[in-house]
Amino acid sequence: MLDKNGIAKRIAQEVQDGFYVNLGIGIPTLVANYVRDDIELEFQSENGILGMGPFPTEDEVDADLINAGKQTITALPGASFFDSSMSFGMIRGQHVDLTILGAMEVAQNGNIANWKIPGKMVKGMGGAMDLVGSAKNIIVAMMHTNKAGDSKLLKACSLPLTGVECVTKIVTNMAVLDIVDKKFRLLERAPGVSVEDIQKATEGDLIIEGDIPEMSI
Amino acid sequence: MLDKNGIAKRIAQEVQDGFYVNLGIGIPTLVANYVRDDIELEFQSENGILGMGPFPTEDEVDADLINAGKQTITALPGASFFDSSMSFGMIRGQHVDLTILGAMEVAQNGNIANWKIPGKMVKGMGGAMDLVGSAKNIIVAMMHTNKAGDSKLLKACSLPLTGVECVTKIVTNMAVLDIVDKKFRLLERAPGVSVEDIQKATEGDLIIEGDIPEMSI
Amino acid sequence: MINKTVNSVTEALEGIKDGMTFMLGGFGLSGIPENSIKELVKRNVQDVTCISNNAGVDDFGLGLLLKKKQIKKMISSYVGENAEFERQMLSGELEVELIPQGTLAERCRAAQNGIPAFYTPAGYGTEVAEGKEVRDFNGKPHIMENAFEADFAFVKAWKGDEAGNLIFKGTARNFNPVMCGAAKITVVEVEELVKPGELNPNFIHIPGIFVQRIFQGETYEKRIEQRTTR
Amino acid sequence: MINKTVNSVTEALEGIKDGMTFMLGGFGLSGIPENSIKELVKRNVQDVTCISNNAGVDDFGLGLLLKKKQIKKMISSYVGENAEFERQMLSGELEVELIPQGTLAERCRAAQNGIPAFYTPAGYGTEVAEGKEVRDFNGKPHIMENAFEADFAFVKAWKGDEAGNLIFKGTARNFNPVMCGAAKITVVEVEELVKPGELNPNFIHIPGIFVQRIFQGETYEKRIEQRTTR
Repeated sequence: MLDKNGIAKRIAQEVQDGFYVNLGIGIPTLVANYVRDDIELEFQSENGILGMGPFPTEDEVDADLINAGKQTITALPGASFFDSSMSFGMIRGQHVDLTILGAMEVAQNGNIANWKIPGKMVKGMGGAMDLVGSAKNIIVAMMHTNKAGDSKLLKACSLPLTGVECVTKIVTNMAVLDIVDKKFRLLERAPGVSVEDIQKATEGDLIIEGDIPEMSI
Repeated sequence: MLDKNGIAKRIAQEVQDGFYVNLGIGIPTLVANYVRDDIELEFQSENGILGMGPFPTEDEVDADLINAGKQTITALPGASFFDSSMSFGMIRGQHVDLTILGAMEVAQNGNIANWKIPGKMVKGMGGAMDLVGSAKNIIVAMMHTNKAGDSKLLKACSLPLTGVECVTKIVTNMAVLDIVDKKFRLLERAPGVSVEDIQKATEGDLIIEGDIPEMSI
Repeated sequence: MINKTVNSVTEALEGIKDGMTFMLGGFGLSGIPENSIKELVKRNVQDVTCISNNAGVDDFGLGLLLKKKQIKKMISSYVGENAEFERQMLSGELEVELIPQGTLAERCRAAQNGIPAFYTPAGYGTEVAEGKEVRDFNGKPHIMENAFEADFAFVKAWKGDEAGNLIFKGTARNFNPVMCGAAKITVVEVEELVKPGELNPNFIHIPGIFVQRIFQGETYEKRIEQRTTR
Repeated sequence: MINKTVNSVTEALEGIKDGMTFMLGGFGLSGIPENSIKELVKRNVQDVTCISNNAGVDDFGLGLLLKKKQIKKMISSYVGENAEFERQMLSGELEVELIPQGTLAERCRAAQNGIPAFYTPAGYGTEVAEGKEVRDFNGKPHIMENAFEADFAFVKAWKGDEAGNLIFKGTARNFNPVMCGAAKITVVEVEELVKPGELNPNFIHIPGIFVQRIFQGETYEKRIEQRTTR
């Protein structure tokens, strides 16, 4: 079973040379720590920076330089700042190559829900609906089950949707899956997790073809 | 009868304090020479400058600094440069207060034609359709008749339209007119021009109420 | 040059009335119009609708107006940092319209640029699309979104000149530029107000034509929400 | 940092083919991609559609392609400076679509920003509106316009860095920024190519994400159409 950093590590393997990448809040943010350093890539943060660098030192902290999670950050050489309209132009115009974000639920048709629990929690969608509405390549980073032990990989989402038929890959603490023919297809198991464990933790239909390898992270 | 500079001088009186003004090619460009210097105003040129100044000295000539007529210009203190999308955002968004442009024909309902003579001349509309489609305040600067002596103030335009029911005022070599109830209303006569002269040179319906004063320019 | 300067925040906010719709720049607490917000609290204007990406925190930014219950309706994309907000929303005291962040930005930009409506894929198939026209382009469904209408836009820039030309700094730029000229009256506060000609005309983010009033803010707290260091 | 530099105009134009649609920046002869245009002439690519505000003059800019009859169709707003253009158009050799300048700019910007369509009042009631959807907003008729689709955009910037970040100069900016990222491949030529970090990130007009290839132009004639002095 992976922890949050393990999920981030595994997702980092999906980042390819030349990619512009948007990282959501939470586990996705951790992905930046694990990307190979022999490839060229740039992180976009939808509040208005391309070429986002690591957190600042104490001396570098600048209230006018934050990421979409409102954390203080730095800008790398070659970075640029822009307004929200241009930022979402990058996203909507499919110039961003990869979006990594969290979810409360993912359905086997690729639907995703991550912004609202009616009557309980309403944080808002932020940029998530724009991201999932346009991105060519969407990886969801999340725990396989919620705190009550219920599966988050469902036949159909029960919560209000963020986007429809858009998720391409899911990396959880238990498995890597993609979506094929409106079903989850199991690609890899987390270390120490069996196919049966994954089947039990997955409410949606699961395609299991041949031997499922263990992740190498 | 006015010459081109006379028309420009009369139109300059229409420019009010605090106005952003777009000047078309030809007579409108001359208006800049005659505006009172005790009012604040800025000229916008739709190729991407606000705060356009006079023509440059020989030393100041810069290929990267032209107006919409492709003439070399200068930029005044407080000027700004921007792309074509923002430039027409200013126009379409009604941030420009006054548009002054030339015309081949104006109709008594406010229609204007100035971009095409089928089969003969096709220069294109440039920014004129955007300007007349959005401006709150459109003054046409033109000769009252064409070279053949035919009226350019018509019951209906015969040439392909640039915009519909948009012209608010017309200043010609003979008269100042506005448009009321889909008719031309005569407001002022050029020096030495009689009401009868204007009637003869105007094909469209003309409202003449009371004494028509001579322009003071 | 058309001079847009006003002498104080009091003068800058002349004409604000109960029931109006305001746009407010900023992302989180970064780049928010601190001085205008303080003045809105002080004047106690009531029943306002606020278009702003976030709703501040409990004791800063728009949170100050929320606490005094001056806001009737919020149009935002993310409001997760504000407990009082959540309480007012869940209890029904506060009307809330949540819309995608990019749509929020583009609806401002549309108002600024005289585009009454446009199509976007964001929100298709979700609550956001309810009651909106859906249309396919290149085989992909999009929804029609309209330009915002607002009475005042309150914007914070880094530097500005007397002609209203603006420069923003870093990610404090965010929604501020797209709100300029998107409301009937745009009020801008700057950290530094300079003479015309002091800003390079090639590097002005927003030309003065989009601004009606500009003033130098008195103080800026520039509070940081998540001070994260390495 | 993702490096976008290519070593020559030859490399920059790799993949151009007969029948393609090109966007070309510039207003009149100001800010035109001189090096890319020369290379297009040299390669003798045929039957191309060009989206460009103007069509150059007889012996410079797009006029060079017109003279060699490489252009099948022009999409422009103003073509009054080019006798050969007028001849080809009136004789029917050249297909021409004239559209309002602001609509031209916005259709580029729409393509850049993933907006498939928008509404504008420009051209309502004229030939431009023929065959297009008309819809009233706030009691005023608007027409629907679509984002352009193009294979290559050829852009000229003043300075650029290896990451593809661009800065334009004066009114040579014009259509260049809105064409970046509006075609499948955006090729940018610059007067000065610098290392990443040399351009102030706060004053970049177009971030490198909108650019696929960047190179330093060999020479720039920067011809002036109307040299007017006082």
